[in-house]
Amino acid sequence: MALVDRLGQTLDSGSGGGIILTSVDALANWSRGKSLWAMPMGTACCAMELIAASFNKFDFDRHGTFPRPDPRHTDVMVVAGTITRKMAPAVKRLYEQMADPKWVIAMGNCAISGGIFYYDTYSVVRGVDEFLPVDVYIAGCPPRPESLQDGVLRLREIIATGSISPDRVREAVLTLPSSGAVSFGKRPGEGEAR
Amino acid sequence: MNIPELRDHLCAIHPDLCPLFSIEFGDGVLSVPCEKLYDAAADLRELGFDRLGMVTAVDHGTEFEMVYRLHSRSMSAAIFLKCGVSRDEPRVRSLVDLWPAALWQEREAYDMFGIEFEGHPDLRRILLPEGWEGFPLRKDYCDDRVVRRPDYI
Amino acid sequence: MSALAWGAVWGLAAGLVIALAALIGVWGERKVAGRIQMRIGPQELGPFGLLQTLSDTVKLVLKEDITPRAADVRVFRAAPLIVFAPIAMSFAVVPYAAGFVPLNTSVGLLFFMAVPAISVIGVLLAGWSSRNTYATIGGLRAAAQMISYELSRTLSILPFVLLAGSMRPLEVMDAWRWWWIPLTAIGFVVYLISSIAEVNRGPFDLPEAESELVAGYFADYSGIRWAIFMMAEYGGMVVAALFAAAFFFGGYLGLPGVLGPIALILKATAIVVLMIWVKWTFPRMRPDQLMKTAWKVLTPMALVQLVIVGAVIPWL
Amino acid sequence: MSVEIESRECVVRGDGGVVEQLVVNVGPSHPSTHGVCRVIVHLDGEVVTKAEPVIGYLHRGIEKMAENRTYLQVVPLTDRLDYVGSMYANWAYCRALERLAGIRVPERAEYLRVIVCEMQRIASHMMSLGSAAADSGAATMFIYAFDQRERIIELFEELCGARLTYNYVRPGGVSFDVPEGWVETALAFCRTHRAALTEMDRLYFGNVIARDRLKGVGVLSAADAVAWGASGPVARGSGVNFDLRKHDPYSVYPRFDFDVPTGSNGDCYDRARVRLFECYESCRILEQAIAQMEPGPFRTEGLPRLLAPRPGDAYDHIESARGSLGVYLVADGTPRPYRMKVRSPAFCNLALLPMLAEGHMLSDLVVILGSLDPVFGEVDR
Amino acid sequence: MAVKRNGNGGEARATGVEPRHHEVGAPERTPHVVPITIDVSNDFAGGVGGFFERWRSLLTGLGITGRRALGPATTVRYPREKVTLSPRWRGALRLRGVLGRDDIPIVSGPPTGYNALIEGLYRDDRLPPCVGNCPANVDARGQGYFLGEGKAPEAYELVRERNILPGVLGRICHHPCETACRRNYYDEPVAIRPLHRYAYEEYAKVAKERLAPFPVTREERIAVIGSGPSGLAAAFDLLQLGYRVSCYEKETKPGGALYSGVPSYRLPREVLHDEIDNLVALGLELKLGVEVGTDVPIDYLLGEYDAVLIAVGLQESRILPVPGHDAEGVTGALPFLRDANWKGDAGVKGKRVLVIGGGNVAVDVARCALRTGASEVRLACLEGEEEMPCHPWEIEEALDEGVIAMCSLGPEEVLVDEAGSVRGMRMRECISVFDEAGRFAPQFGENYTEIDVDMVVFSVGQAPVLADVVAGSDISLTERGLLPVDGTLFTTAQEGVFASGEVVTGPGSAIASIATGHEAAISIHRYLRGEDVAADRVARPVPVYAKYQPATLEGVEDQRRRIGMPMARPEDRAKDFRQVELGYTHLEALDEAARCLRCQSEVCVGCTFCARTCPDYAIEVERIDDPGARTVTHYELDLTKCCFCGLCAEQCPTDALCHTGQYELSFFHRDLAIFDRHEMLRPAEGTRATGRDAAHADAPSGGEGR
Repeated sequence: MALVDRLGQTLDSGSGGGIILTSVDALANWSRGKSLWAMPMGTACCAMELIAASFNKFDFDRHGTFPRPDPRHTDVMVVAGTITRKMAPAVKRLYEQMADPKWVIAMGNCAISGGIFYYDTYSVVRGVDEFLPVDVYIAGCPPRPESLQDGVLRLREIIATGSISPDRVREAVLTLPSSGAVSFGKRPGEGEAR
Repeated sequence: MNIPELRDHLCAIHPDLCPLFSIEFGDGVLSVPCEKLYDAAADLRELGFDRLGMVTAVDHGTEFEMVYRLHSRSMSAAIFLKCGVSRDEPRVRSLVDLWPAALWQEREAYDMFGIEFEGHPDLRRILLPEGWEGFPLRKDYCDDRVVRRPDYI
Repeated sequence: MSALAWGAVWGLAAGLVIALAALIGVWGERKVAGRIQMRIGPQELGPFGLLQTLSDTVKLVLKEDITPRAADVRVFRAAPLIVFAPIAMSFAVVPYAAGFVPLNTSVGLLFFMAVPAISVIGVLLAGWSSRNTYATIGGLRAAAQMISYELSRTLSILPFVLLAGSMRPLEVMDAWRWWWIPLTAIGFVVYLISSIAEVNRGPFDLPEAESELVAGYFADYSGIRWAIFMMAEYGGMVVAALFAAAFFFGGYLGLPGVLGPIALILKATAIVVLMIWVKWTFPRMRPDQLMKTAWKVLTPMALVQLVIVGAVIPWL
Repeated sequence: MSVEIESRECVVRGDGGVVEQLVVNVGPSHPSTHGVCRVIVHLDGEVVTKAEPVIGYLHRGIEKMAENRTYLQVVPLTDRLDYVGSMYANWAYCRALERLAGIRVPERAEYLRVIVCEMQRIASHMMSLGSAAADSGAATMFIYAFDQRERIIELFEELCGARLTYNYVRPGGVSFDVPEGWVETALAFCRTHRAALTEMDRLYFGNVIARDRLKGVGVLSAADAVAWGASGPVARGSGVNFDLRKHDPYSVYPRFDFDVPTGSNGDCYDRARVRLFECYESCRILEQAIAQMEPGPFRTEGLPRLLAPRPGDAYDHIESARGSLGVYLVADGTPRPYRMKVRSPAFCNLALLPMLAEGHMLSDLVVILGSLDPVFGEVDR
Repeated sequence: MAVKRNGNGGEARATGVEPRHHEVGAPERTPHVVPITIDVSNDFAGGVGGFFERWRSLLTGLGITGRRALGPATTVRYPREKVTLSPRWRGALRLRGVLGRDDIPIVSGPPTGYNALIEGLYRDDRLPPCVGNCPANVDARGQGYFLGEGKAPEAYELVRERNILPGVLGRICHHPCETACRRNYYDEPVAIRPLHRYAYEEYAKVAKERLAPFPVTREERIAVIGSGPSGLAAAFDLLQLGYRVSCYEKETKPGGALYSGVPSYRLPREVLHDEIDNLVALGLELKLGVEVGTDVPIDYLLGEYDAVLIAVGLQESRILPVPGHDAEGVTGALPFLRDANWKGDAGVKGKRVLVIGGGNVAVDVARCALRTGASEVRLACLEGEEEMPCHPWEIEEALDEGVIAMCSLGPEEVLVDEAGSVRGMRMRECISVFDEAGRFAPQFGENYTEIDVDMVVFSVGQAPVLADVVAGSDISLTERGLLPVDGTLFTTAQEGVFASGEVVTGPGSAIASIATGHEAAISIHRYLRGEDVAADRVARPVPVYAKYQPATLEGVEDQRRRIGMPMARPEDRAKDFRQVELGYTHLEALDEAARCLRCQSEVCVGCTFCARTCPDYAIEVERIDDPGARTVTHYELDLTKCCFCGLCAEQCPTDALCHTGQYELSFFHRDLAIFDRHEMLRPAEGTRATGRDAAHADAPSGGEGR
């Protein structure tokens, strides 16, 4: 990400760079959000729905998302299925092979927490967020393909808060809400003013 | 061939195996002492049990019970072959010479129960990674990483 | 204006054209593949999803450019350009309109045969310098494949040289007659198949065979460098189609003014669609079958074509 | 992508020459390993000299978990064994349990089980054929096959409210009766499915490239198939006429008129095509089963929540899409199984890979692996 | 494609693929199989033909994909359009209601609308099985609710609406409610009947304050002949509707069969009288010792009253016409019981008694015989041990007390001594009782048994005696002495005359008689109001409820178990007519009422069966169990563990837990997927999950196929 990082830094520090940075950010976030190529880390049942999601009935390609088996070419790793202790190093390695910026979707309950394999089993990792930074969790066992598509659309909302300047990465508000829907993409303190 | 016919057939050919034969839950079971396992299996193979369907073990606390499931296509019959193995020194002769199907299945039994198969050409762990400690399907297997379920029914 | 500046302008223009061709090519591929597979394809961005590939490109440009630790850094970084440049150069010898070919050289056809073949070196270097088993195998496969198919492709174009008596593209176009179409039909089949093989597309996509080698020779490339590989692939496909449209189907001939180039582009588009259609219909070949096809089927067929044309020439 | 750095090794050939071999590590995450299988391939040029599968990447300890679940709670676990054909593991488990606990199953439930399992066979074979085709590069064939599978999944969703993990076959019957209009949809599916199968046959199996890719590749002799315990289409592709629906007729299968397709060469082509023809047969069985099914209870009434079969052990098996899938249950009189062992056909079939792949090319390796149709949920359990 | 069949040679079948087949070895033969082989190999031709075939195969492929490309896309344009989910789709779980926030509905209503109420509940799948399986649809769930809250008098009054004698039925009912109780499925049924009794005992303490006569709002007067359960039920309903009701009883004490047929060790007389006194306090006029037909002709009643209900029950026991049946010492069950109940002495002191029959009455006779001093009591019936028609707990108690059961024996001959009295019985072995169609058609074997006894009591059926009742009126009887009655409306051929109870239904249970009384009351009401008796009459639904196998109790906590009924010791109770069952204490009753699962109420009661059944242990439930403040305090679903198997929703007895159609469940944080009680109760809009699917959210599935 060397070039982009340098660009971001230069724009951020230079006078008047802010405006350019904002528009470059907009372009970057637009392109990143709309062409999320998926690394299908399908291990178990959820992989079937992952396949179905890009096939004729659900057609992921409509959203600019399609699976590429090579981690180097992909933006988002969809961890679909149970990750065992034997498998975890491979998953981590594949994640490291992906080029920045990269995101992780934990699809299905096995990937979120071990799901049905949470208790009593000796070989299952209880959630990929033990070793991967997960951005979106999609509950389901397995989730429907639409559910995965919905998750990808949610991921865009996180991507929209990003910036190519290292200092300007906006944090999504990810606290537990007392009621109502989740708020995200809102700067802290912004909501209270009105 | 139904089970009584199978028993008669077996008794006619191998009278020595006859007293070891019993019927449980509609299945023919041949329980042999462990040292005779290989010979009994070879006899059964001669008899027409050409497929080794399953190799597994059960941890009965005091001893392991080896369970082999044999099928015969020509007789349309199936039979359990069982033998008890001591828990301290779980050792049983491998059936790989008779059925290559045992190659992976015995590896699995080794992986899960730690049963040593004598004469197996490649006895390594198969499902668990190399270097795993313990044999998980043993009843006394302990692993700190296991989260126990809540104890209600 | 100095020659260097003129060259730079030409280069930039050519680069833009090729990039545009590649963008539309990728979009077309996704749309056509979508139709074949009973789905829609890109839909969200722009009319009919036309902006989708633009978005993809911007994203790829902004992505991290990974160089594996084990890789031979300089070769690794140079390889995409070595693949792309010859393809871009070959655009220069296509006769686009009456009297217009960017590089009006007397060895145009030879240039078209020879220059794109250089890209095989880039592919080989890319595969080797990645230090990745898949990439190595992919690069080696690519070398074998492209060299084999180069022969049949060259043979399939030779009839035009025979018929026109020249290797200058414009002269060939001037000599072109409609009955060349049936006469060179076998040659077209050979040309089409070898061209597909040249640009490593299905069913000859062994060097990048997704199901075997994950991504083959460019398995370790990411971001912009990988995009250049893809541009080279689609550019190669487009230029092959343009060339076929010009020589096998008469290109711009028969239509006045600007309609001529449009006809050429439409014919080329049809050929590109055919190539995409073929890719999404057939399974991939095995290396030995690939060789067998090249040497045992296509080369003899091209020779038969040559014999036919050679037999016709005395009667002209 | 490879997980571990590749290495080269020198091997002394039989004729005394030394060749440098490339060791390629395929998997555990690779587009053609059908899940998470790792194959360490030793290559001499493009030719595979040794292919060693490394499995267990999806070993989830289901057998151990079953010892800690009540008999009813095990059913959702069996769903996750063979996730391409969840109904089979459901059914095999329930059969073993019913044998152990002496539960009688109403006839309608048996018909419903046959119907869903035959549909599942089609769905599973579609997945298998499609992914095997994709392994050889025919992505479109995968989608056409998957389209058929998707229709079955829609039917299943109508029937049991889930797309993959059905939890449908239960001890003593099934969980739901068919909804209104479902049977008609299923029959209509049978009709369109035959046409789609024929189209797929022409598109893929008629294609010269596919034939060249599949024929003569990974030949398994009938004797080896039996000795290695292969079952299902893998064994039948080698001409071994072994199908539990005929050889150990369970449930209501003896009432149906259907054929067992068997191949003659034992190569990838025959294995794949056996699957294709089994789909025709499944359509036949489906139509007969729907015609014969009579109204009645679909579940044994009055089974308590906690089943506690008497101590003992029982084994029962069914013919799944991958072969004879057996479940061995040991009960000790408590509401939880003492031991559950799943005899997985995919596990036994996969053991053939080193033997089949040797001497073929790397491209063939994925095709052979695809023709064995492993589902790693079931291989690794 | 060709099929080769060995054996019976079916038709060859074409499946659209050109055949190229050859024999594949010898077909393998097995006993079960007709070996059929489809050869699946086909190959290209050799030579030039093969060359063209190869190229053609490529064109075929292009043709197929091209045709598909021109066809329609099968894609669902997802965020804009959505697939129609199956109504059974198992989406995220929700609770419909929860104890502490929502109320348990009480099944209660006026007698005239009660059936429609039940019918409506049944249609909505909201009828609890205990209510549905009770012939009179007593709201046992409401009883459990009130008792659990410590409101015993309310519980009593709720039960009395349909079961006019809760105290009596709380002792003698055969409790079909408990048979159908959902709790059978989990562990043990709720003790509904003992709770009736407990409610009565609590009510008795406050009865004086709560009893007030129903206001008389209507002119018409009604006569009820017979003060048995069905007559009293009809009288109660009619009183409630504002009529004046007179009840005629030929004996000097009311209660009918409850008095003369039920032994007092099961039903203490004071309870019966107390409850009937309560009815009198509500406005019932009792005319004791007046035998209709003898003392008062029925025509007089027809003139005096606006409607007459004949609810006289059965008075006569059948005696099988075997040789020697007229000997001294042979008697029927009813006379025997009447003697035992009225006089306390059935003349069996020191005698050996044989009871023929396997029903509940036979067991009553046997146990009475023990209590009246018989030296040895045997019970002989046709059926085998498993099929005996009496309730298993009855025979069990009888066996405890020393009754000897002899099964699968049919009476052949009564052996008579010279004096003309019984000396024994000759029995014949019975092989099967019912034929294949389930009809009564006993098959006898060739084995005979002789039993030495001094007395034989036949308990093989009863018949009404109506000739006296209807004497001198226009009411006609059938040849067999039965009254022709409409089985659902309880009207007779004579206008203004109705009949109910065992006269109509034949021998049955007390609660079934009560149910007919309620029906008859509706008919009488409609008749008197001049409405069409049959119009819009709701036939009471009789759903088929599962009969559960006994659940295993291993590992089941003590507080989940049914509280055992304290019983008198067998050796004590066999000697006298004191109560065998001793009744619940206050605390026991509270605990037992709390065991009620409030089935089908759509309010989570914290029974924890969802948590117990969840294969992932994703659910946690806690509740406070204080009477009056019983609430589910904690309900937590960890959606990240849930496997959407649907087992929990199927287990839910109240249908409170259900699957919604919600499937878009993306979260930015793992903890957001843990749904607490508040979240579980939230409607689908505004949930934490993304992409709400409102169209299906309020149409939860589940609950089917239980």
